Amino acid sequence: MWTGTINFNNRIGPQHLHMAVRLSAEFKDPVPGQFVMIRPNGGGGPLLSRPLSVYQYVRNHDHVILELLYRVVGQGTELLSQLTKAAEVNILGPLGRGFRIDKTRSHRILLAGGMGVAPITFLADYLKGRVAGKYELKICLGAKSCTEIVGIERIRGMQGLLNIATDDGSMGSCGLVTDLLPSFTQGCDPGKTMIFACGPMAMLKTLVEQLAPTGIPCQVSIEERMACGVGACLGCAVTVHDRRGKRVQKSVCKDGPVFNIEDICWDQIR
Amino acid sequence: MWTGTINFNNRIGPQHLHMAVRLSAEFKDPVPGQFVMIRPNGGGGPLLSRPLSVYQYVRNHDHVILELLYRVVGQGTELLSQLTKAAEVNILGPLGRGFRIDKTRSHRILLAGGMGVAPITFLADYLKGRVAGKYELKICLGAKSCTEIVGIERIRGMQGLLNIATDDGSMGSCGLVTDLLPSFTQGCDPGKTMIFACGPMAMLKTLVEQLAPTGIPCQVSIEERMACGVGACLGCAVTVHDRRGKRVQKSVCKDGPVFNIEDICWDQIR
Amino acid sequence: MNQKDYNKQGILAVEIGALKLKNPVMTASGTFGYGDEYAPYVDLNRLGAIIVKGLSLKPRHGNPSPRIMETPAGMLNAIGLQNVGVKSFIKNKLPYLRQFDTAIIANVYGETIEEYLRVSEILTAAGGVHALEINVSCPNVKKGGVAFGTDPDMVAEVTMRVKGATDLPVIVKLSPNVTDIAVMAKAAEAAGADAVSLINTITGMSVDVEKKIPHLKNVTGGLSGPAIKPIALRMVWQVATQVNIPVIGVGGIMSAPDALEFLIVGARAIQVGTANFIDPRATMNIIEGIEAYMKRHHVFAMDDLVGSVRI
Amino acid sequence: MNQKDYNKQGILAVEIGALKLKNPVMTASGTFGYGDEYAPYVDLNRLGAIIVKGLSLKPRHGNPSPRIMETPAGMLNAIGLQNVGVKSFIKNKLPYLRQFDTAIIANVYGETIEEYLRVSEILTAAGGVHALEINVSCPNVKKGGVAFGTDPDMVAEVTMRVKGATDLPVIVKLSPNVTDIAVMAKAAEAAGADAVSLINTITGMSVDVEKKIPHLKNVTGGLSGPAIKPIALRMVWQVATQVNIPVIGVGGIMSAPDALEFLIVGARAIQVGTANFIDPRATMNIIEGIEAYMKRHHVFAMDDLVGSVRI
Ligand SMILES: Cc1cc2nc3c(=O)[nH]c(=O)nc-3n(C[C@H](O)[C@H](O)[C@H](O)COP(=O)(O)OP(=O)(O)OC[C@H]3O[C@@H](n4cnc5c(N)ncnc54)[C@H](O)[C@@H]3O)c2cc1C
Ligand SMILES: Cc1cc2nc3c(=O)[nH]c(=O)nc-3n(C[C@H](O)[C@H](O)[C@H](O)COP(=O)(O)OP(=O)(O)OC[C@H]3O[C@@H](n4cnc5c(N)ncnc54)[C@H](O)[C@@H]3O)c2cc1C
Ligand SMILES: Cc1cc2nc3c(=O)[nH]c(=O)nc-3n(C[C@H](O)[C@H](O)[C@H](O)COP(=O)(O)O)c2cc1C
Ligand SMILES: Cc1cc2nc3c(=O)[nH]c(=O)nc-3n(C[C@H](O)[C@H](O)[C@H](O)COP(=O)(O)O)c2cc1C
Ligand code: FES
Ligand code: FES
Repeated sequence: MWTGTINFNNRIGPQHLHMAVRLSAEFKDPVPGQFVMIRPNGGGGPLLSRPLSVYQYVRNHDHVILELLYRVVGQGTELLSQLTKAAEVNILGPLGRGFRIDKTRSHRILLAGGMGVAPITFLADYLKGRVAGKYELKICLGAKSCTEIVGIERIRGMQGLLNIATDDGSMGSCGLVTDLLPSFTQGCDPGKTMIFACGPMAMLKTLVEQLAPTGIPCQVSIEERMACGVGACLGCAVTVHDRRGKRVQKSVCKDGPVFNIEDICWDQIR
Repeated sequence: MWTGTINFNNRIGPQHLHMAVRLSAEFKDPVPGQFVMIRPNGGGGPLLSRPLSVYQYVRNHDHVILELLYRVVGQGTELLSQLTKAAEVNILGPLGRGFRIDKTRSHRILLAGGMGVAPITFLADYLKGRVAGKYELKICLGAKSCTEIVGIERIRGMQGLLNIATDDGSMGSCGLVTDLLPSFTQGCDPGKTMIFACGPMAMLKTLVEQLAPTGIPCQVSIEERMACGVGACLGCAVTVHDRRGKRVQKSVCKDGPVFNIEDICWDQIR
Repeated sequence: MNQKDYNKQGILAVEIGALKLKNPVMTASGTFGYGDEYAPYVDLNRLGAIIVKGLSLKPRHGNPSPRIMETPAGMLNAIGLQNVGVKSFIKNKLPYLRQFDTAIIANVYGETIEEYLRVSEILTAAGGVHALEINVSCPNVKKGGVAFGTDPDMVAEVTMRVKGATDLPVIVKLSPNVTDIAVMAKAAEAAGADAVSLINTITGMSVDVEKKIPHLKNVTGGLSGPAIKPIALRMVWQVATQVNIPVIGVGGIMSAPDALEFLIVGARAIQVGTANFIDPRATMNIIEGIEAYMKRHHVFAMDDLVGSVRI
Repeated sequence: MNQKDYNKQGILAVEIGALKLKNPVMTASGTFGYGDEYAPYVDLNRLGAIIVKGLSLKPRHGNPSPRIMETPAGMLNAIGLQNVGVKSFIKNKLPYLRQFDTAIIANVYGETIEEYLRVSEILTAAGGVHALEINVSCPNVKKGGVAFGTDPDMVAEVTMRVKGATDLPVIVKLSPNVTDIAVMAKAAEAAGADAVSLINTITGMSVDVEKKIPHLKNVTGGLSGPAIKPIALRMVWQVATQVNIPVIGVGGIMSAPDALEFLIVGARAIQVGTANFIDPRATMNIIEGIEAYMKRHHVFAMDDLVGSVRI
């Protein structure tokens, strides 16, 4: 459990904020897909911390800066949004298993719906730093409307990589982010491709259907309500097929949040 | 229920704060001894509002300024202490029955122990405005130590009226505020004198014993845990003798907080 | 409220047996005094019903102070049923309440079945009271209270005898301090209750660790407020699925969404208790919030909302 | 912990029957996994005892998600006793726990009395477990659980039979979803229990009003956290004044003052549950806080603290 200090906590969309937290240098380096449990320091407000993905991360000589991108949806995120510079937050993390990067798969397609942009942007940044010509990277972002396309400043720099879809066509192409996928997967070598996706369950379920016939592997980051974030409460269960095809319970917080898309028992997800 | 805006909320002692709240001009004028129920606006923190006495009150053309003086003793006052300028508070009030001023009693002795200084200062100010030579006013303040003698700037102006006692002798005379009393009551005419007191129960109980043989009337402002502040929950009961000497239950919030010292059944108070 | 007015009412109108209310929002007994305390803040005419503080045959002093203590998201109270007594209520409080176009429900408390009967008879004879709520569940009164509320036979007997003594609709208010509250509800139903209301407070305790004494002079008190809402909601759901008479939901309702949870699991009306202390206008906000929700969801009758949960 | 170490311990040392603990702070079953999850944050050697997640004979999948929901100052859970099964626990989890100088208590769950017996026997035979906590109270498992916990005869029978099958100290963990928890405690005591622990979670419910469905897939869940503390404290006080075996207090303990309330009303030890989720170091802070309090109050033995409330 760490106490961090808010560096900034800026509104960047109708309900969206971008927070930077300064933490002790002892904070471990997170990998893309990992998350933290966060709440305002000092009580009041909800009991439990809230899970938020790492959006950006910078290590300096005597401290680290952790950036988060979040949407206000309820009391927990509302209270976070009210914090101002110098306010303190409690942070547990980095937690969970992030995206696994297979060097032999040189064609990488990143797909983010809604707030999935947070971990996907971190991943894009991370992969870009390691691209060096021989890897191919495509990023697809989707949201309801242009005002909800947030936090893309950093990936905007990645010329030519970024593709946007909005439900109302107010930015990029009109439609769902999953509609963008076929043009990138068409003719690709499933053995050399990996898709990384994060977004609402409906989007992920569409992806399941889209990818089934293609044989392209995909890692998805999923969400579930969490209490502990470390695997102790078993509150965030997801049913997956184990290696022998048996259905077993896994904890999203500890065994995930990133899973192979084909391991998840999608019929169990409401 | 009013929403007020913090004008200032300054630390003035080790645990003491002075808060000014700007309220709608529709807020009714309080009399000394009345109180408000207050809590930070927007939830989080304790469920119930906290009772605080009016310390000062100014009516301007389009708004009023309500001032409070309080000591941080638990979670409720702690959260109030963290509010900064422009923060909002919920206020119910003015509530209760304040001190009753009898024009025929020209000799007035005000006694405050600890945070009793808040209503007693308001009363002093109020009486001073109406003094005009023919009334005599004495104010006695007591606290543990000089650092806890707070909020007296306004009465300091009342030259010669103010007497201070501290438990450790670090300011004024050494001892309890009730020790100051005999020098002011000695030889006074009980029929022309009125004592107004507010402070911890131990102080008020001492007062009961001191005054019993003198026949000097006294009004005391007492404290009890409150939920509603308006007489609806019956949570703040105090046993008093009614006019026929029968023991009846009264609500501190509605029938008080100011009572005649001889009406209260002190044996019922823990 | 007379039938004409009732018919003029909008989508919030609801019937609790013979009791017709303009909306399902009542004030819970003991949290709204005798109505006058909150009149400066609330338009009493807009309430579905006012339930007054529990009335006994003789005036009661209640418990010594301290009587209340705050707890996480809740409060403990051990008022001990302080009240003016039924006769003084009729003389000094009821005339004021009668002015309003709102159902007046008297909460009845007795230490013996005979006392319940007498209070009910006196209230019925007085006129101007629209229903009786029989409190078989006050956990703070040492004699009688708890035993009544935790024994289905006693609940049945009180209900039956009070029904025989009044022609007013009888609501039986149940205690949550039992293994299976549905058993109590069914006992009340079988004995002729027109409705049940639940829950009363849950017995709790709190200790001052510095002084090593209980915060309440009475040692234990009744827990109310948001803390108990999940328990109250579960009990209301259990009872609503097991009885056929109307169920009135109480416990931790602070806002319209809270009230809607109770209505959706099967409560035909709800009571607002502790919330009044925190915001005297809570009932008004809840009434407005329920109406706004119904319109947003295109639900135009309470019957279509009540019990609409999909399990 | 061996006797030598115990004797070296300070003022916090406490005995629960034959079980000797260096301090009265345990982790509550189901809130601390199998110990390893919190090892990065907590020095497991400093805990009085670790109580592991409830174990059944066969592995259990538990309930479908969503399994948890936050409520005011509390949370609902319907994990449904997901666990690896007693055999896998012994093979894969116990060796890790054995390294620590801390009492290991296995929480036992069965759908039948025979299952309780088998699990208890297997754990006893395995070695390295210092006591059994018999969960007769899990409200989320539809078969068995509730019936066991609300029927004193069943509680007595399970206790007696488990006592016959093990030489380990047996703690019976009681359900709060009953009219009189002291009746259950006395049944356990009479049947030979070495201690009772209380309370397990209180059954609650929460509804998504927009979707009109319960937030938990299981419909109801167990309420834990600060919201239930006043209820747990009252029950612990009731039981502690009515039985002679040690009482272990559980329910909403977040801080040292909370823990002290339980000790002062008569709990000989306490368990920390939901608080672990909010701050993994909660147990450490509580241990330090109790010690500081005792020194400040010049209390130098747990025996002088336990039950020191003045009523
Ligand atoms: C591993 C992980 C990473 C996440 N990363 C981000 C992120 O980077 N940015 C971001 O904006 N959000 C992220 N979320 C979602 C975020 O945790 C929830 O929006 C937040 O917990 C809501 O809290 P609240 O109190 O504001 O809302 P609540 O009042 O608790 O709930 C409001 C709504 O949000 C839903 N919700 C609540 N908690 C969760 C949850 N844990 N998972 C999914 N839905 C939930 C509820 O069902 C409800 O519809 C992440 C969730 C997980 C599990
Ligand atoms: C009519 C009235 C006027 C008051 N005016 C002032 C004032 O002007 N300035 C000021 O500093 N304080 C005043 N008080 C006391 C103030 O209300 C309490 O200090 C405050 O409610 C404590 O809240 P908390 O959450 O910080 O502490 P809590 O955690 O609730 O309690 C901390 C300690 O304060 C005591 N306490 C709590 N509530 C009350 C209460 N209502 N009355 C007496 N003791 C209490 C508790 O017993 C405990 O020892 C007044 C009280 C009343 C009834
Ligand atoms: C201060 C107080 C006094 C109460 N007095 C009574 C009473 O006289 N009769 C009764 O049936 N219930 C009484 N109750 C219980 C409430 O009517 C209600 O059932 C309970 O508080 C739960 O609702 P809430 O959480 O909305 O407060 C009282 C509750 C409180 C807090
Ligand atoms: C997520 C979760 C899982 C639990 N699992 C168990 C269990 O397996 N066996 C058991 O006896 N109690 C279980 N409990 C109950 C706790 O041990 C404890 O009795 C209860 O949560 C009250 O304490 P608290 O308020 O400190 O959490 C569980 C509680 C929670 C919150
Ligand atoms: S949140 Fe506790 S196990 Fe995942
Ligand atoms: S605080 Fe409710 S009656 Fe006084």
